[in-house]
Amino acid sequence: MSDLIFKLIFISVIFGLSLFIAMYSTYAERKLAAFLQDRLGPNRAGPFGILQPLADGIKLFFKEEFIPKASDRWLFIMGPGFFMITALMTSAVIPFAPDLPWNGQIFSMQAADLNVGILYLFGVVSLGVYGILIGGWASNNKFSLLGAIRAASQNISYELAMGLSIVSLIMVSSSLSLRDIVEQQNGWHWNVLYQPLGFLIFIICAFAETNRAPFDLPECETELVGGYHTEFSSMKLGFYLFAEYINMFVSSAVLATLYFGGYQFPFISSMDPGLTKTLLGAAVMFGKIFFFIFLFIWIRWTLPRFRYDQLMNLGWKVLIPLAVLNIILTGAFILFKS
Amino acid sequence: MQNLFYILSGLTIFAAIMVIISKHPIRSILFLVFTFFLISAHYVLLNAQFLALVNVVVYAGAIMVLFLFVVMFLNLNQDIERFKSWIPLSAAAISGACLFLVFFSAFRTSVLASHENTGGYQQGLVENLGEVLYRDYLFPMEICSILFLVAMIGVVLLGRKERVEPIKNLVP
Amino acid sequence: MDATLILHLILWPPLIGFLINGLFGNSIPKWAVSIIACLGPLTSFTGTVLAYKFLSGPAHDIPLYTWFIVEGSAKINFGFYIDHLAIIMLFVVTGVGSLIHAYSTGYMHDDKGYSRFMAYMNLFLFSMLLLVLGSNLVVLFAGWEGVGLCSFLLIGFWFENKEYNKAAAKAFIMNRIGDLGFLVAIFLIINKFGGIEFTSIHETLMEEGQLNDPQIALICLMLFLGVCGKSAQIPLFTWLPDAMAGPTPVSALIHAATMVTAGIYLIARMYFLFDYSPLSLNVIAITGCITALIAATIALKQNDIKKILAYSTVSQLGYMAVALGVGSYISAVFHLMTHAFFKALLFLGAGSVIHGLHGEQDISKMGGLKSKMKWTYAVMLIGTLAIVGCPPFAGFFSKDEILASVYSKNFWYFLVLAFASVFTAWYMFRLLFATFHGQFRGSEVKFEKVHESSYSMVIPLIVLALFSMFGGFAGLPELTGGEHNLYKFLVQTIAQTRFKVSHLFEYSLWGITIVALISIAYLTYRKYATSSKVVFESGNSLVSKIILNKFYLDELYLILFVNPLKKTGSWIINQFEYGVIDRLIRIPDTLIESSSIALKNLQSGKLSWYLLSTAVSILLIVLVFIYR
Amino acid sequence: MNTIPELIRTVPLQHYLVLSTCLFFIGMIGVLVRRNIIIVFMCIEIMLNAVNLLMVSVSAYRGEASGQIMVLFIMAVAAAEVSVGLAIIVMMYKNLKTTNIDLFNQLKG
Repeated sequence: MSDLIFKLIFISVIFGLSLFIAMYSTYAERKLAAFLQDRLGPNRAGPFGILQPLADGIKLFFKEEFIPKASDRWLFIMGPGFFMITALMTSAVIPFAPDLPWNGQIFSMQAADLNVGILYLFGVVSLGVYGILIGGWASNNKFSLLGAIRAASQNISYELAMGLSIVSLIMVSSSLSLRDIVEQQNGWHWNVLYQPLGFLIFIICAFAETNRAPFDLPECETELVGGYHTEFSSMKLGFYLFAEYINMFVSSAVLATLYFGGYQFPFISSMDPGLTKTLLGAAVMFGKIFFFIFLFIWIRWTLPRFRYDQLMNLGWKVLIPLAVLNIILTGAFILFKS
Repeated sequence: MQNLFYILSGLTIFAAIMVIISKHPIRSILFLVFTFFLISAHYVLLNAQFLALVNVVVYAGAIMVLFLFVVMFLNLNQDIERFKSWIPLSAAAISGACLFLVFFSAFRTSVLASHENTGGYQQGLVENLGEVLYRDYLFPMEICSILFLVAMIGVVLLGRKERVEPIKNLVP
Repeated sequence: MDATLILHLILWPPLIGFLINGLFGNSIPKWAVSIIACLGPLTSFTGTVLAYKFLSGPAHDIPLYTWFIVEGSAKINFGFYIDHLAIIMLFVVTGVGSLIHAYSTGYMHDDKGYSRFMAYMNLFLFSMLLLVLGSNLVVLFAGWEGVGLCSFLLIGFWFENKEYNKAAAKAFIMNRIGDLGFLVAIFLIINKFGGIEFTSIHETLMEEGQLNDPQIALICLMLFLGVCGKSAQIPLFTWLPDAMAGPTPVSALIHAATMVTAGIYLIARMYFLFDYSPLSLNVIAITGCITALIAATIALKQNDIKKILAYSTVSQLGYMAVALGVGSYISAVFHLMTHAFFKALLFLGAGSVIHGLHGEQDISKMGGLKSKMKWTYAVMLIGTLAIVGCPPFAGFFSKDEILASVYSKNFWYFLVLAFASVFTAWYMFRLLFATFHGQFRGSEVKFEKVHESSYSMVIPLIVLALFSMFGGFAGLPELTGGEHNLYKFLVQTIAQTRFKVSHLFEYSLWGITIVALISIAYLTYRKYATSSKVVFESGNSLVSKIILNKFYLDELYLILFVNPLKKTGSWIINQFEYGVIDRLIRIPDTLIESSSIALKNLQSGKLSWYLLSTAVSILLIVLVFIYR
Repeated sequence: MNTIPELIRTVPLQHYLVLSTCLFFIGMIGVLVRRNIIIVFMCIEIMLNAVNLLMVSVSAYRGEASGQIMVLFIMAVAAAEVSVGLAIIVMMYKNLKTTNIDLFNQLKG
């Protein structure tokens, strides 16, 4: 029973943490953008503008709730909700820290240790399209629909390359469970060292999946007004924007888990299991996550946007063949080694 | 555990019925996605976790997105289901119901072999499946890849917009 | 020489000519058609001469192959038989046939169906040869039907004219009636004798034959029914005058010289059978008498030059039938031969007249043609003298022989025939004088256009005239001290005893003949060698009306047979055909139609319908499996 | 995860059979009744999934993996089928400007 209670507590903690990190990602984004563009950024709400995300949230809450007349009401509401849910669901399979022994019980720092965890990740990511499509279509607006379709085709295209890059990773790890994958990377055996090409493909795909620059075509203001969320306002718009940051956080976590050893750090194997090890592991994990979030933001404010055909060409003509090549090379290597 | 099964079953049937009685194609699609989720849940209950996720990825993540795409592209907002006459409808319903009754009664009275489940409950795991797949079903697996290739070429040909210019006689 | 080789030489050339002309006649030039067409009969004639020269001794039986087998009784050969009777017939058929072919090349030259005509003529000749040479009744019957077919084709040669088609159909149907009798006779013969070859019948008859056997009598009467049809005897003769619708060479070849004599030939061929049935012989004789008299009577009043000759032919065939009926077969064959010569001559002469007058056939519109058509006049004169029996022309000897033989058997037959020959003399002189003497009764313009025919027509006429003059010397009577060569020749085949008449009768017959001829010639000359048209118009008396309307025979047939048959037919077609058979046939028709409409609706092209039917069929299959 | 076998002990296989039959016939009636070809197509997917469910349940109850492999193949074929079928539907829509199944009446000789 205590097991179940702990699971509930842990899930709420992860939930809150995701929201919190996402919230402050917006702040970080703006601050970093300001830094990169040599300006101040938010600095009014609280010291260094640290309460700015809260203020934004309150503002969104109190804005006028607007549902276009010709839209499909239920789907219009469902779209952002669905998007939010899929964004939050992903973190369920990510191990954030080593196991914690407490009172003779072992508590897993993972919401669910699925033996097909990677597939779960993949499945949830592929569902992310629905939120965008439903929302864009339900708005009954040409620009929204175009944005939604762009987003959907972009997501589907890059899912393929992503899946193929994960296949080569699975070949190395010979397990689908994220926990196993993390455990295998102890010491310096990070997967990025064995799968550099796979990592490159994966991270590009992660940028595309989260609709971050330089792949933020679905919401490209110059072409499509506001993309699929043109018609959305108030907290529904907030959901869309917020879910993106959650996605960014989850992507960073997945990247860290799959390629950078997760909570593993050097000399961790020499430590006894205990609270210290768990906390230290969690700290390492979040450090890696923050690094990737920083990378996301850094790239956003550094690189220009792709053209749509360039994006499709990159996905279909560069990344997929490269991923296939990677699979072949990995397979050959495994065969050679055995 | 039993109740979970019955709740899931009831939901599944409800969602499936909603698929066929929804007026709007988009609603049908969404209910169908829901149905697939529920079926995936059944798979999880049956300890077929790999298939459950593959079901989500393939059906919900790929096939239904395609449906959604097509419906959105074709912009099928208008209701095309003009009610014609009772005859084909009732004929369809009656024949379907008859067939259902036949099957239902057949299954209800069928005597199934007792559970000689000797292989443990691990057959749904990826390792197990992969072993069987690549040991016993290698050839169908390869055929599947050819099927995909053919389907891909077919779709590309179907979806191509412009007609190929007839090859001009290059030799003067 | 080998008999088989000669047979092939005789039989096949006309068929080859027919095939070439029939298949390619339109694409080869006319002169080639003429040559091919004439080569056939000429080759056959050569073969006949060879056969006469080299085939000595008794008959030659040449079975080529087994045609078919009647289960349990008879094997029927496709076989041929050359004997003395056949050789005489061959001479007549190929000789006269060759001459008429040559004549046709001139007569029909400008017709658009020339090659078709020559092909038909060749086919006819082939059929006739098959008839003459056949070694059994079945091959003979094949030829018999072949000549019937060609007769039909040639009578209806100008098929654009509906009347001609009707005449052709009439001839064909009349012949069918006779052929039915012939067929029944063949079946009866197979049944009775177990064989169909002439020789085998003869042998069987010699061994087991009984006089007055009713079965034999029946066979003979059935055969005679066939003969009536083919040789135009009294119940079935009406087709022959109508058959004059065909081109004149056809009338000459088919309806005077060859085909119509086929019946006479058949009886002469089967004489041994008829000898066993005196009853049927009597029937033949009586029929012949009536035919001869009636046809001659009708001929008295006819104005159409070809019709007169046609009735005269019927009359002469009656003579032959009487000769057969009194058992004087060789006399019949003799008359057959001379008649072929002079009748062909007369027809061809008439054709020449018609040709010269551009299609005019009515003698009441002719007259005075002597000056314009000298050759034609000469040959027609010879022909007329021959047919009326003026000594020493061919007809005199044969007719005299028939009269004498009939007199020796039955006086009444003789009397009828004598009357008939008086009538013959009358209508023949009438024809001659009305055509060639006196003044032309048509317009001047027409007279100007009258011309003599071309050489290709005149030369055959002259040859036939020579035959008509001297053909009779083949059978000189005993009285003259000459030899009856034909009798000596034929008696090897036809075992027949020569009749005996007193010399006094012979002399008186000759005398009466000459006196009668001169007086009739004088009377007719006075009556018809004038320029008046009136004499040709029919009188109003009952007798002349009856004669003019051919004793109302056609009308009688119409009432007795044709109309009842037509009524029955129309009743059947209206009541039975439309009422019963059509409805019966419509039942499957409507069934198929409705079911195909239903089936057609199955394939409506509607996807939903296809899906529904799939579901229903699965349901049915499952039910079948459950409740099996 | 350890509770899963308990389900197999408490729920008889017949119930799964009935469930999948129900799903199958819901799909079938949809195919027969609906006129929108996209919905018809989706109903076919329901039927396929019903069969999949049946296979997985039997496979689980009998402790044999072949049934699940079959399901994998069915999914592969379904994916190919859907891609081709949807392409055909799109082309037909371009030509006929409708997705009403009753107006697709060219399938006849």
